[in-house]
Amino acid sequence: MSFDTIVSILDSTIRLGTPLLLACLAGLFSERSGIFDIGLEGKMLVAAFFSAAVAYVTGNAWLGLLAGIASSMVFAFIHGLASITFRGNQLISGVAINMLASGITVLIGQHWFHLGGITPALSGGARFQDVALPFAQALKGVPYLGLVYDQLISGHSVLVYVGFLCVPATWWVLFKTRFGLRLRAVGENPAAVDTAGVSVVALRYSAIAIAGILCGIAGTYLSCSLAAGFGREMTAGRGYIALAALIFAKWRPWYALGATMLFGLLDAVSNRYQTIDIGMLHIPNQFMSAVPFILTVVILAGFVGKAIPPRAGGEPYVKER
Amino acid sequence: MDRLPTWADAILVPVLSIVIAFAISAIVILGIGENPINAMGIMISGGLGSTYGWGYTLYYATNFMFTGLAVAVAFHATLFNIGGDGQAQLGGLGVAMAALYIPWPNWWLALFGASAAAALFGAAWAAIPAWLQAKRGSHIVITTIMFNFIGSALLNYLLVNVFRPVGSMDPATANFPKATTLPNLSSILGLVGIPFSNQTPANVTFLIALLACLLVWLLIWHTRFGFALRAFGKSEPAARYAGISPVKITMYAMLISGALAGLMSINNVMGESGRLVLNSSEGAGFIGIAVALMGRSHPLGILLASILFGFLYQGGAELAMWTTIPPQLILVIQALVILFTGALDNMVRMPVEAVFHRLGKRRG
Amino acid sequence: MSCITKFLGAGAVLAFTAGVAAAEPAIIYDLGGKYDKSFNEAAWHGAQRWAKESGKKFREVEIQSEAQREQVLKRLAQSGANPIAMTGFAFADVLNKVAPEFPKTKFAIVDSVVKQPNVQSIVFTEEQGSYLVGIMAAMASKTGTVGFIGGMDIPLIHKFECGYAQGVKSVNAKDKVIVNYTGTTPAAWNDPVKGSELAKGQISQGADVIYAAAGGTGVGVLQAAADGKILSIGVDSDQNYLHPGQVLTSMTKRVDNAIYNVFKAGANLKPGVKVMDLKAGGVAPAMDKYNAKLVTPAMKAAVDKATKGIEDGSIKVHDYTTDNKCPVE
Amino acid sequence: MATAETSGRQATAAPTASGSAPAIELRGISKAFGPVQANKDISLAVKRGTIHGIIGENGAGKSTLMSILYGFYKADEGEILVGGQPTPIHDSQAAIRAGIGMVFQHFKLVHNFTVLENIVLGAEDGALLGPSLSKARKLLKSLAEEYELNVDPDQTIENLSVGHQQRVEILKALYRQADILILDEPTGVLTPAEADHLFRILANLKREGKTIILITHKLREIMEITDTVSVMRRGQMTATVKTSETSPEQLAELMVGRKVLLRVEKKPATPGKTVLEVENLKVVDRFGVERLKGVSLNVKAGEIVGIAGVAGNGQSELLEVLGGFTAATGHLRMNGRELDVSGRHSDGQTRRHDGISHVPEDRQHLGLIMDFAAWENVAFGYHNDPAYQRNGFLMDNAALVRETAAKMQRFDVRPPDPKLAAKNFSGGNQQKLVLAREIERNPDLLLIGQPTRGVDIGAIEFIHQQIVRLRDAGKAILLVSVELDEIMSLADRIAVMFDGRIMGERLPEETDERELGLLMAGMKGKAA
Repeated sequence: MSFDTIVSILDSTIRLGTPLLLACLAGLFSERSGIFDIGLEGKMLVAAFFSAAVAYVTGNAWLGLLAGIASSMVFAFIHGLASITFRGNQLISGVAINMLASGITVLIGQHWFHLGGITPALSGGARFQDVALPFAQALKGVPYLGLVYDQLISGHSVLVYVGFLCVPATWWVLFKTRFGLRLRAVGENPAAVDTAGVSVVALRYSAIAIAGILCGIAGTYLSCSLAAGFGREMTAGRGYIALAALIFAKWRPWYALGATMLFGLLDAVSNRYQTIDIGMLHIPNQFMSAVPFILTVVILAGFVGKAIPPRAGGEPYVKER
Repeated sequence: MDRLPTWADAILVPVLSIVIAFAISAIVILGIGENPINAMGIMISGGLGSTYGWGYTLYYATNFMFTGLAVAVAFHATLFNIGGDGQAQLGGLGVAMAALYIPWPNWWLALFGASAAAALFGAAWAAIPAWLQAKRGSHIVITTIMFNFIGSALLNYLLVNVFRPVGSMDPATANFPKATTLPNLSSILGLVGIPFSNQTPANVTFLIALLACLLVWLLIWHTRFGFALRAFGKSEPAARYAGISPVKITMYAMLISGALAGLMSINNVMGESGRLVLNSSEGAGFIGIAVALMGRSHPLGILLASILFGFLYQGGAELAMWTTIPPQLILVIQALVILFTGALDNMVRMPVEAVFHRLGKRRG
Repeated sequence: MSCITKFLGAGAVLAFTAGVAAAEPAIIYDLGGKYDKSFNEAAWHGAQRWAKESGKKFREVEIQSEAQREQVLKRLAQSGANPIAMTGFAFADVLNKVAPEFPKTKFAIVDSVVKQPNVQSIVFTEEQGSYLVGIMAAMASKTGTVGFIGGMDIPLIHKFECGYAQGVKSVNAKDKVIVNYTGTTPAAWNDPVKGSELAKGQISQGADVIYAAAGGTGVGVLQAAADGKILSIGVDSDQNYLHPGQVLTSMTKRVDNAIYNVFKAGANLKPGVKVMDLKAGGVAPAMDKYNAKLVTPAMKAAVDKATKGIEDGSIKVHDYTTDNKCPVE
Repeated sequence: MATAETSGRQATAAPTASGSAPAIELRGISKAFGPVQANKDISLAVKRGTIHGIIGENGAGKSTLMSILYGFYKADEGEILVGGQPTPIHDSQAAIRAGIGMVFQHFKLVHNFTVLENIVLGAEDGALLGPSLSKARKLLKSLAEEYELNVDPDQTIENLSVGHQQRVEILKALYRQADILILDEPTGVLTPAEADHLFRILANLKREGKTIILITHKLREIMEITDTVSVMRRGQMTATVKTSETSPEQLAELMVGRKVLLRVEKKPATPGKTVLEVENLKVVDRFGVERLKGVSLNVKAGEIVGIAGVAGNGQSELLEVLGGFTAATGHLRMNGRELDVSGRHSDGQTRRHDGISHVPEDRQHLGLIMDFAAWENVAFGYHNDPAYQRNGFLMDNAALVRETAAKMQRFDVRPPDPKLAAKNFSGGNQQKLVLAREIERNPDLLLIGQPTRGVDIGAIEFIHQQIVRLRDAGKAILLVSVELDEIMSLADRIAVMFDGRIMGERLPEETDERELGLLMAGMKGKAA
């Protein structure tokens, strides 16, 4: 395998890992606040649709992004209503949200564009163009490093850089700010937060709002950057992979980066090679696509580094009597 | 606190939830520029207006009864089996292997053998998440989700590389031998003189599903195991106090759940397509969640909810065929039903409780 | 109560109208969907053209899953639609089962041969069209490396690949053809993201012309090629307009003509196998205003020459599906 | 803080003067949860710089009252005055602003946060965490010196002992500059040494002018540390008196509403052969803490052995091992036959089969399934009994309902409806349901934990009679109770547990509460 190939696979890894990363961080905020979120997939999907639709109509990718975020937040709010306000089952709510998203996007898409649920192709300003970082051209000639800088680091959509910046930002918010302290606390023991005079409901709503924003960016990235328009079910299980990555990352931001990039790499490699031959071993493509899920089950089984979720996760908070 | 009377809890609240879900669906239909009353008309005439429509409605309902019962059995043990879809697909693998590799002399022996294989494979696919939950405390919701994906990747591999007949481009198994063809509902009803369309895939499995409803009802409310299952579901510490093994209950509940989900494939794989195709379950495992929620995890409720969803599916397919409304409308209705009967239950329940409280006060 | 009767009434009226409209022709699109900009969309265009010319209506259904094929097919047949066309080899199996149940209905299937007395099977000589676009690719390529991205990994698509490779090698035997397939299931027809990733991978390996024979997935390939400032080749429909000046040509497979003819023939549709080859105008490289600047006279001449050769039999393009082998790899 | 100190001990000053107004005053507080009246027209004034006790039985409404004071619940009626000013307390934030701090019975700490993080949580100075943490670290140091409140600020909560966790809770309140500190049953989970330390802390706080409200049901603590005491019964405040002017007997009477039956009517025991023998029983919990450190004990037929001790000293674990749902090491013999104490043959089913019935301490979580009907609860644990089966595999539900109706009659469970869910019965009737199930099985050995916790007086007598009746029928009974009175009056032999060990055995007629108290505190009594 040549150096070029490695760089190109890693380049693909970054592109494919970014939506996972954004969705994973979204899940991280939500679950750190004690709200299980299996609706990442659905939120990404509505965002992918509405961002593409608005970007197509306005010709402006940034307006698309706003629409994507707004629609994802509406779904996040439904989840909040069910799981925070009405103390319903968070998992059931997530399942419903995923179904609702896959149905409503096609329904509205067909109504608006009459293209069977997809949006017209986006071009020009309706898509996020790749950003060339400074000196990318100039450094191109430098052996190895130039290639890495030009191909791997430079030349991605602005949303990719946003995604990567979200990692330190998340870490900082979570561990260095008042909001982060309270957020982590409410996911572990909401009663502690409540008795300390901080509103559990407000904290959890803000957490799922952040999750909505991040899923919105993730969905927008899918339809307005990675692809050029919305396609039915275009998230294709990425929300679930992000969920798997979240467990794999043990609900920590830097680990989330690692996990999502690992899963992105798996995706990139399985795209490139239908089968991988390692000596006598033939690894079929289907196995590669199942690896994130298998790894997550192994982690969950606790044989390798047990993942302990936030203690209050999944339980609606009811005041003790 | 005030409690609702049983009838209100079992009937009024779910019916209200469904009414709300349907009202919102009607608004959605209006929103996409169609007439909900027309749409409803097409659905009713297409789903219930002929024995043909009923045939498909019952065919779908059969699938949902199995997956609904699967979810319900696990629910009674407070286990949320979200992996019904994967278990159903693996069940399909069992059916396919039984039908293809064993030379059955007649359909009912084949049915017997294939049912056993379907249940076994479905249960096996539930066994690992169950064991991980029971022994290692891994969250069963997450593991069953993961197993859905792993299962579909596995089937994808097997259908493409192992079971695809030489020369075929379809990722599907060969057609099952003639001897395994199940009698359809029309020939069964014909025996008792009821004319029924023979163009539908509704088949003898529907009767098995009815039997499954009865057996699950007996199991849950009339056997020792069912008693232990419910006790464990209501309070794990109390169950342990009573000497009920959480590991055993978790395992058995999930095995039964997986077996029921797997049994669904008798209907679609053996009864309908006569071969195993990709994604044979078509999301029926997820509809099982809606069905179980709506039916309050009671077999009778599940039967009714399954027929409702069967009707929605058949009506929706007709709708897609005769109008420009995409069949995804059904997904939306399904999602709303799950949302209102499941996650937003309290939103409906609290006002109802308030009304009953006030009525109770006035009377008292 | 009155509400229910109203519902029932509305339903009854609709059911009635559905019955009246029975003799309409119908088309079922495969999983890629009607608007895949490629294979299914071509079929749709043919149906549209017939509708416009005849002033009549036709019925169309997009299936959503594998398991739906049979119900949709039966339901259309039962409702009296005639003839019923379907796009894609994947219908072969169910059609084999359903066709005998409706002996009075005529069926047409594209891309597969179903031997039933009431079925017309329409197949194309994709290897010939692909050979021609292969010539163009080789002539347009500066790097000597061209790409091929197939949809589902099945013999049918290998037929495209093999014809293309033969065309490329006929220009320059040393040229390299990079080949990727999107997947092994029908999902491979509709995964633009994956198509785009594969294209980017091929670009990084030096490909500067990429031929996408991948249905809806091809949209992503063409997009990635345009983003990467290289040339692409579309398939089935004329896709030159998608990225003007950046799509070298499209290997049009005249599914539209096929469907048009089926609809036009109506209930008199002739059963049997219909081969749409180069001579019959079944396949051809698209030349229009969008790629006029890209097609050099030399290229045009080469294509014309090869076309003649194939038509008169002096050039034999190997059909992969005959022996599942390709002579040039 | 300054005003609190200057006015701290002017207990007799005119109440209208703002400087000497009660630290906190409640006027006509009422609160109902649905049909349950938890608090009814409660008025109370607590002077600055005093320790005020609130005593009452379980369910008397003490915790609800304090939750209202802390803004956890909103009172239906009534008002709260802090320092003489009417202060609406809508939420905990308002309570904190008014200078009220609360230490809950179940600590409200984030288990995987450090002490420091727990302390600043909700009381941060700004959006950034850094400054708050360093400020808290400094303050913590001075508080530790001032009040004997030493805790390592960087230790994670889950690594701290219960006593230390409680100190963190107190520090949390002090960090929020609380002048009024409410402690809800603070000693329930403490070892005697820890409880003593806590009382020293409280005395220090009082000396600094803080006002303390201590909720407890332990008379000894009230007598030991409070200045004044209020008694609550069934949601109402029945009396407020100076501690120095009352006696435990009077308080007990006020608590239960009539003279307490100190002695249960019973004949002397006639112990027979040994039924239960326990030898060197050890239990290590899942955190690796040794809960039972080698317990040996025996119970004979026809006698009641009472286990006395402060909650959390291993009594629960002992019952759990004997009842078959906690694994242990050591030996357990029933009627001379060795039983497994771990593995698959040590579960509740096997124990019942071996003649051991068990009325668990926590009947709402263990003894009953609240959503199950009475008849299901009566079958619960015995559902595998062949007598309840029909046709081989079905349960005979109808027979069970009939049997339950009869049992409910015999045990005077009201309402006598076998189909009513357990949650709809009162505490006493729930307990009778459990007793009906366990006693009517006619076991060789009855394990019974906290038999009268949360049970009304009428039911207490009935329950005690049933226990004695079973003893007189020649059965062995092992009774665990944190109520020393109950042990003294019921048991024929008393074993005292402390820190996972049996400190000693006494005969009730040869000992007194003082000696038992010493044993419970881990000190050897006079006869040891």
